[in-house]
Amino acid sequence: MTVNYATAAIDKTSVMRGLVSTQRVPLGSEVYNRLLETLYDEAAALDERRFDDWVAYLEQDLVYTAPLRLTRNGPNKDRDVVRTMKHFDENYASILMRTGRLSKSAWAEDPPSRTRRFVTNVRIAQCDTAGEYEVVSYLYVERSRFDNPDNESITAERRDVWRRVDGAYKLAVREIIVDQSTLGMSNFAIFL
Amino acid sequence: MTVNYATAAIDKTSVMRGLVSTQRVPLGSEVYNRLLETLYDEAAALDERRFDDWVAYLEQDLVYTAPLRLTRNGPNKDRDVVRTMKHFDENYASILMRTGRLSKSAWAEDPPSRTRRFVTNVRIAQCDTAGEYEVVSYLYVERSRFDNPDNESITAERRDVWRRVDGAYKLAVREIIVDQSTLGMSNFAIFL
Amino acid sequence: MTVNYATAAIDKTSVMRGLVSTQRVPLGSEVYNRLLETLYDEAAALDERRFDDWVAYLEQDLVYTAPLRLTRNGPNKDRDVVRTMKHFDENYASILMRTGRLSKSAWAEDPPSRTRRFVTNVRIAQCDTAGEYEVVSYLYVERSRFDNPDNESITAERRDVWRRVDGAYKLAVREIIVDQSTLGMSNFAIFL
Amino acid sequence: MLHKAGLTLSDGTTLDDLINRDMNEVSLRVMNDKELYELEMERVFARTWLLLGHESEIPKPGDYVMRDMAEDNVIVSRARDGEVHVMLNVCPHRGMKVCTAEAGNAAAHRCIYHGWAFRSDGSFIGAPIEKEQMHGNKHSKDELGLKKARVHLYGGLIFATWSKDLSFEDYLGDAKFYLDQLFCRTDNGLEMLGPPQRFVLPCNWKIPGEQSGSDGFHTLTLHRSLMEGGIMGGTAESIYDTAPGMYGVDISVPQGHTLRCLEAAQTFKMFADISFEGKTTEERLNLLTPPGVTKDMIPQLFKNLSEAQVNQLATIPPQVGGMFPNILIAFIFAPRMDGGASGALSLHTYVPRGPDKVEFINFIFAEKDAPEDVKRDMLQNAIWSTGTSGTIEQDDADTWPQIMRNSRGHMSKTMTLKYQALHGHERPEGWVGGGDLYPGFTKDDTQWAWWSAYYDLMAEA
Amino acid sequence: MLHKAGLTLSDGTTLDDLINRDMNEVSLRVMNDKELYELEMERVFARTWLLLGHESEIPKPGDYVMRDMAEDNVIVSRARDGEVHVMLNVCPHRGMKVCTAEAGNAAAHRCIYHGWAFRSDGSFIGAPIEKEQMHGNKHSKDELGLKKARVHLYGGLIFATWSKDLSFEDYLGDAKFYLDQLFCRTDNGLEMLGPPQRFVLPCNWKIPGEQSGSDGFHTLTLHRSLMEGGIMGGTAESIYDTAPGMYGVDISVPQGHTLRCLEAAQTFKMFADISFEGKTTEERLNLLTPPGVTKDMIPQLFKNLSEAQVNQLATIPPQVGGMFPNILIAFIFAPRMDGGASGALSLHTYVPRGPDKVEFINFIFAEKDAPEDVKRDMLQNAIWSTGTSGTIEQDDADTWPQIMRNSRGHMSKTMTLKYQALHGHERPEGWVGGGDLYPGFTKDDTQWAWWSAYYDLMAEA
Amino acid sequence: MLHKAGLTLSDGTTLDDLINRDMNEVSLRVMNDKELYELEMERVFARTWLLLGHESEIPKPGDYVMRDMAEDNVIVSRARDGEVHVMLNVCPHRGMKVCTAEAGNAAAHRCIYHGWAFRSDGSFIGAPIEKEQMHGNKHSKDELGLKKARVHLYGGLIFATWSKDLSFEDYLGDAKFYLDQLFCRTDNGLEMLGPPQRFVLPCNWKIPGEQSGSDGFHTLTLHRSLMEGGIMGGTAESIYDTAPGMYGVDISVPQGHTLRCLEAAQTFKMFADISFEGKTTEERLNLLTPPGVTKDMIPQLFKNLSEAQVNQLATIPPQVGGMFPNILIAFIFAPRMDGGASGALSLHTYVPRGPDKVEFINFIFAEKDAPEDVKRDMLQNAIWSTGTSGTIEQDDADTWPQIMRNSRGHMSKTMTLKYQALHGHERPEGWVGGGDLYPGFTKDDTQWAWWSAYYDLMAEA
Ligand code: FES
Ligand code: FES
Ligand code: FES
Ligand SMILES: [Fe+3]
Ligand SMILES: [Fe+3]
Ligand SMILES: [Fe+3]
Repeated sequence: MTVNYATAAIDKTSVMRGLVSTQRVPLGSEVYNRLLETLYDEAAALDERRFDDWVAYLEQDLVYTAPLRLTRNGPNKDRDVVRTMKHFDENYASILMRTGRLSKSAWAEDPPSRTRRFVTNVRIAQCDTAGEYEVVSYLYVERSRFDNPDNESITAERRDVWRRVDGAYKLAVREIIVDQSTLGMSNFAIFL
Repeated sequence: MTVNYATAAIDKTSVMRGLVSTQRVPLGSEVYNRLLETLYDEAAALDERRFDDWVAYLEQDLVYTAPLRLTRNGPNKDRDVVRTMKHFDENYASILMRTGRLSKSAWAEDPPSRTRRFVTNVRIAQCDTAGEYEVVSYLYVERSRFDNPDNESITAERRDVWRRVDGAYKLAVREIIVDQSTLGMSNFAIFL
Repeated sequence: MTVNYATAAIDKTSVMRGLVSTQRVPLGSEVYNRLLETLYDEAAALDERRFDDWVAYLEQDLVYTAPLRLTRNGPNKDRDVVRTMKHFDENYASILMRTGRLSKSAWAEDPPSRTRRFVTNVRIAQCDTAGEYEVVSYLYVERSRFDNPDNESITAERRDVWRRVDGAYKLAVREIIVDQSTLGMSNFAIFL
Repeated sequence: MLHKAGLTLSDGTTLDDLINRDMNEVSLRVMNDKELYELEMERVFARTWLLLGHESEIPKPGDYVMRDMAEDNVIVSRARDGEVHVMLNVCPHRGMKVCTAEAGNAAAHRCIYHGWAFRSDGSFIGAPIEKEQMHGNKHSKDELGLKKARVHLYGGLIFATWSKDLSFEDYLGDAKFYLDQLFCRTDNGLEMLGPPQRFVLPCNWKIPGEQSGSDGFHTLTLHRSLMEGGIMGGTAESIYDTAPGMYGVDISVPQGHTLRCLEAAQTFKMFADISFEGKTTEERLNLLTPPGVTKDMIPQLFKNLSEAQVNQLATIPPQVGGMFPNILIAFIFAPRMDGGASGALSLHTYVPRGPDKVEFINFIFAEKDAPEDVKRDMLQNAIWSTGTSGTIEQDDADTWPQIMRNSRGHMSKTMTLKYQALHGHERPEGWVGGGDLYPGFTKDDTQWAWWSAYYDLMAEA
Repeated sequence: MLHKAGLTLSDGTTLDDLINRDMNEVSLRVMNDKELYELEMERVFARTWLLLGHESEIPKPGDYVMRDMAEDNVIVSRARDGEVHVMLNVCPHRGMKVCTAEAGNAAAHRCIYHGWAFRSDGSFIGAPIEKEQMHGNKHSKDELGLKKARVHLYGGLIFATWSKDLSFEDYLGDAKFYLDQLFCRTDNGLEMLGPPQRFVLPCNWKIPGEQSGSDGFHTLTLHRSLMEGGIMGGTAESIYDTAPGMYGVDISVPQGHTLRCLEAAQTFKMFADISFEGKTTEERLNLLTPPGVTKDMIPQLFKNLSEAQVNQLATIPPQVGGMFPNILIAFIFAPRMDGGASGALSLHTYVPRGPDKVEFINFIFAEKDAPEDVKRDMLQNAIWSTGTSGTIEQDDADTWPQIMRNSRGHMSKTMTLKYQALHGHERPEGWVGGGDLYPGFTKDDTQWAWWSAYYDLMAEA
Repeated sequence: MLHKAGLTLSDGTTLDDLINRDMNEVSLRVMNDKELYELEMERVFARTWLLLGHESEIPKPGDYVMRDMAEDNVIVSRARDGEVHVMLNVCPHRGMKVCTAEAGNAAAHRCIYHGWAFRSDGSFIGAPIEKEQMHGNKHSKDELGLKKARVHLYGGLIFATWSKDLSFEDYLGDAKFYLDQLFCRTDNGLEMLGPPQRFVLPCNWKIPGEQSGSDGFHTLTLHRSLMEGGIMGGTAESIYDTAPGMYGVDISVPQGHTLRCLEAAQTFKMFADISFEGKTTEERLNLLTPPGVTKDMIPQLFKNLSEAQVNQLATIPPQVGGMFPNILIAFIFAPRMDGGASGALSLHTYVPRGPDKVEFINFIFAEKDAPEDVKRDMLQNAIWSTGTSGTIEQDDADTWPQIMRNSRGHMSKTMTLKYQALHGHERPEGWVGGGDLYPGFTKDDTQWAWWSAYYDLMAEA
């Protein structure tokens, strides 16, 4: 079968964004607060380039992806998330290889970017599996490189599944839905 | 009478911004949390272009406006909100006509923009009318169109009145105070 | 002795960023909520140019600084915070002179910038001194001047110490860690 | 009288290569050429009259607003003598802006750089420390005032020009007969309801400019939602059959000004069942008052306009159009379902900000004598339809940058804009006004007239 | 046949000043010159064949994707007749984009500005209100279609050109023998796995362009992490001794296409203990199938390729290279530890976006007949190594803009790029394919061939 | 000796059209002209000496900082031999940056693109895989080093130039007598307290440049808050009467360097009641030590300076000024209320970043022998007054871009900057130093001297 993202027929899920589950975890509840705290701590680990700390948040069965966005019009105008192609298509092992690389000769991040990950609009719901939570957050990243006074930046929605594992929360699924069809960022040598 | 926004004399309210009421609703309180949750849900509805869901948040007596900002100096330097002229001057009916248009041939949003509405710095107070809350939020919107790698963006303060209506909160008043005198955004075909 | 920021040897603290204390103040706790509320109120005071209100948040022994960032590579790549040189190096008295200036002929802010300070990712811990709290926040500032449709902006991490003083919180220490080596903002005539 | 030296770009391209007057085609390249742009600043914007605002913005002595004549920043101020002055906001000392606010009131403007001061008529007062004569000894004080532009008020609208000789009458030409019906019809004239909406679009100024030459045809497709909204005759399905608002009389004058006159009665379905046949001018005006005019103001129309002018206003009024080079006129009927006052009065200027940027300035008006509630409705109508959030002009603002994007392509820039559906001048019987007239379906004549005016100015060295 | 008029910039600089063919040096200035860029649009991108996509993207009639030929936006669509057409996305009326989506399916494209409509083959249907003939009377309808480019499909890859005479065969030249082994080896050929990754870099297109001329040497240092990862022979410590992947046969043709053929057996340490000596072609292919090809597809190779081609594919296959002017080929072996299908098939185009910007487009493929799980692995491998987040190409994307930054300096732009480690043509015994061959350590020959092809085109007025 | 070929822009404008030496006027257009900018890179920045930093930044062998000579990125490094070298950060291979950090210590710089390596004196070591000789055979290794600039250390300040012949002495000229008093007065000289503040402003480099030619007059108005702060003589009300800090002796030399010498005793009201009359040099120095100098360091002044120099330093010291083309000197007295060490020592360079951008670099110093607490105060004083957040220079940084904005207007760019309040050379009796002297109220002489130096360089082909 041929993937035909061009026509309306394909990719039923292409419009799916945001929160799916309806069993909402109320903002301000204990679970919500701990998860929000975790998202902040995770962002700090990445912004401070403590990659080992970051990897500690990841589950072994991690699925970490970033689908493409495609500009469409008319009846298909909202079906703009293309999951046949991705900017990231990672699992736990491939993430480890990426962080390992960053500790050696990864010139794309040596010298490192000065990054700032703003996490807002966090919405949480329970998954069908007990102890798993669907966490949707908005992400705005500014990235400063070298002595360039103009930063690169990217905005995205992150659709995560966080899993409660002995007292802490770990990341089992992350889908990063970027907001551009053609990225203004030179590369994704940073994690989102 | 002639509107004379040029001179100091006019527009007594032109300096008014931010929170007015002093009966503060504490951050973390139940009311605060529900309203913040509502603001996040509202942003999601707009970013996901679920306009019917969004309209469901609106009260019939809605007043939805966006005054101009004007660069002034000297003694008038802080009196920079001009309410004699607006970028938006809407009521419930006119909003319905706008959302209705978006479902048909509104080329300005077909193909649609990929938008991301970051809502932060939310501060809440009680209005004199019971069950009404003054909600001030900061809004940062990025907007990506077509295959343009450079987004347009806008920042603003939103001064809302949300009203408690059988268990939920509905928007009765929104004043959008944009932070530019000359907008860098090509149009306001999106809601703020 | 000669300051030699060029070589690896110096400035042991140059990698220090983020939260230091480990006695975490949980997100959602009363202390956390009041401090977050205070940060929002402080941002509003600055964005609305209510400088007297802002000064009221400051302690007499205030230390307010903004170290430089330096692009480094190899083994020193993360040691990029340079505290031998600063963008701000202020105390309570010097801040008062700055706010005093802003009420007179400070052309750099007359006409004033239209600013918006987005405060997110707030993380809090207890300091060793009782009643003092280490508060780390992310700051994104957009600044609009004159009729320029293009804003200037800056991102930074703020590492504060807030002190509980009869019922309220006051700022004792603020270190602003900007994310650029060469600033894209024309000046720091605004407070961060 | 300047001699025709023509125009040749450094790569040898001539004005005739860019604007083919035999084929009525314009090369897309004109939208994206730095060299051509510089020439436009000199030959178009420094030579013609430009709209800057309305005197109701600055009623008191000392009142001023900051505006732009193309990329030249100017102060529009009312001096002690009550006269309106337009002067370059460039300090004769070292080029700083003498005025840093968009609007205000000041007896004098003191430059913040070294303190040179100027009166509200632009004349030089002096530099600090008078005894040191820091303005030097090579110019007398009266040579050191701000550079002044010539000013003309028309219906309260403030026009200015750097031209030394072009009279405003010659600039208006035969368009005056029609424009009077819009700007000069009531005793106290128009009032600007507030400072203009301002926003910047990533396209060359001529993309909105050529459209302002009364492009009526794009309404059917680009503004399709107007029909879908059901305000105008026809529906989404039928618009291509009924083509609402496409029939009327288009007008152009050699100066490049254009107007579309529409029989309001035909335009809006709500009037479809009303016959204007055999009705007097007064009866017609009462049936359908011009936008913003209340019934009790109708006598003012007879007082301020000629019989022929009132008669046209009552029958087939000018509604949209443009004044060369960069003014759009939208004095439109826009009936409201809720019974509020109908119509919107708005003017735009498209101010160049470099070859690839234009500032869209939206001035919104009401008749000064109209009651406050009518003014309030007029404001809401204008904001709803035009400018920043205007449901009509949103679509224009999104379309123009895409044309700009196309003008960058090496092959694309050789493509042409075509104005080949031409009706040709034809005087409807009994028509009083002047200019070239194009009755019937709206076609490309007026836009071509816009390009002809552009050609004439650009061809003059 | 064009005559050689050469090239001289307005400051008197000639092409020979910029490209020194005696010294094999290129002035850094070529990376930052607006005038030169405009000439490139005309002499390079408007004259040669350009890669736009793959027919598997648009299987059904009416399917289309929007792409760019340099800065010219085009619609790549499959018409009713099943043919693929490439047409300029510029409305012949007033220059608006006729198509506003990046992909879709449409029987006709109606311009949203005034409603002119075009068939999926670009031909003009008409303007609204047929009876008013709004397309005018100066052109017949068949003159008003969208501007068409010539199209050629090669292995399903969609190429187009504005050139009237250049045949695709002449464009390929002797590179065909090698490229067939990559694009035309299986019965149903390649399939694009999804829309391309797209991102923009702040550098001139020739910075990635000259690298695409088979710069093998940079792998050792810039892509050092490849070795550190332990996939390739050698380790971080030993790479400068073992120089994994540096030995093979480089190829160039006068058209500027280049390829690097590597003995896979040598490249990856996992094969180090396997000897290919004395094995048959079939045995070799089974030991190390070409990336994306499954064992059961091996018979297809024999069917679709000549014996000489299969033999090379089995022994010393082309793996990376480029097609002039802006295509990079990465059909690479990339063994996986987890036993998944190995290798990645990806093509890039570096599309100019002005003198200082380039769009990096990453097309990712699999063999259409491969099972879904293999396709899935191929996709993951390609994303892991190439494009947006590719651990190899991240480093390229960060390096190129720094070269661009250097090209701005007055002194820096007089520095030169050097291609002075030259091997010279030498035919390995028993080698069948054509072109200039450079066996042994990878040197500068192929990149210089890229510049020679650039020189030839730029020198033609 | 170059012959004067003058300068003519492509539209025929000559240097004399832009800089009117009879009227002492400069066309605002010079601030916004791409062509002129390119010539400045060649005729000004590639010909004169440029300030890059201070040797205290790189005390150890291998220490380096990355700086810019106009738009050319350079490595400033201390080699094994202890010498300071300045070399272009452009790899001779393919133009990549050889060094990617702003500061560090490295025995050798290895380019990350293909691995060419260079010593800390810029000499070429080799390319990876020595046996393959990947640096080619057209240049010997010693021809493949990084492009070197000539270096001169003055008071530890690192200057460099691309000029082959201009000696540093000829560059300084008579300014040396005065500059020694600032840079060479103590035994161990100055120390840079940390890496410079760096920020970019949207204006042409000559807007801060012409101001750096000792524009004293703008202080009264633009820096009005200084008086309001009450540090200087006078108050907000009285400044235009007392004009604090406006009287002294301004100095210029033909090379374009300028200085303002002020009687500190007059400048600050805190000293108003102290008479310097009849006091010895030593007594004066003890009453008011130069900024950053402690009382116990006073003997060092006598040791390092001539009697005439110390005498001036004690009486009417140079405080602010500039060195052509882009250096601002602020060695200012700034008494503190809290008794901390007074004054600030800061130098700026205004580095061009294109016609419409400039990088403001702020170097902050203390006397190396000063105690840590004094250094700490000096740092705070400098940060408080100058650079990023400086309460004085904030206003400059906000003013310059507005002048830039004005330079875009077609009419505005024909306006002129005026330097017509001229005092003319007059030697105060007993004055020892050389140069042109302008005693009394600060006027336009020094800034005109800056433009004259600019004219001289730009006029030389
Ligand atoms: S620039 Fe206006 S006073 Fe000097
Ligand atoms: S531009 Fe396409 S129909 Fe007019
Ligand atoms: S560019 Fe530096 S080694 Fe090739
Ligand atoms: Fe329109
Ligand atoms: Fe590479
Ligand atoms: Fe200053």
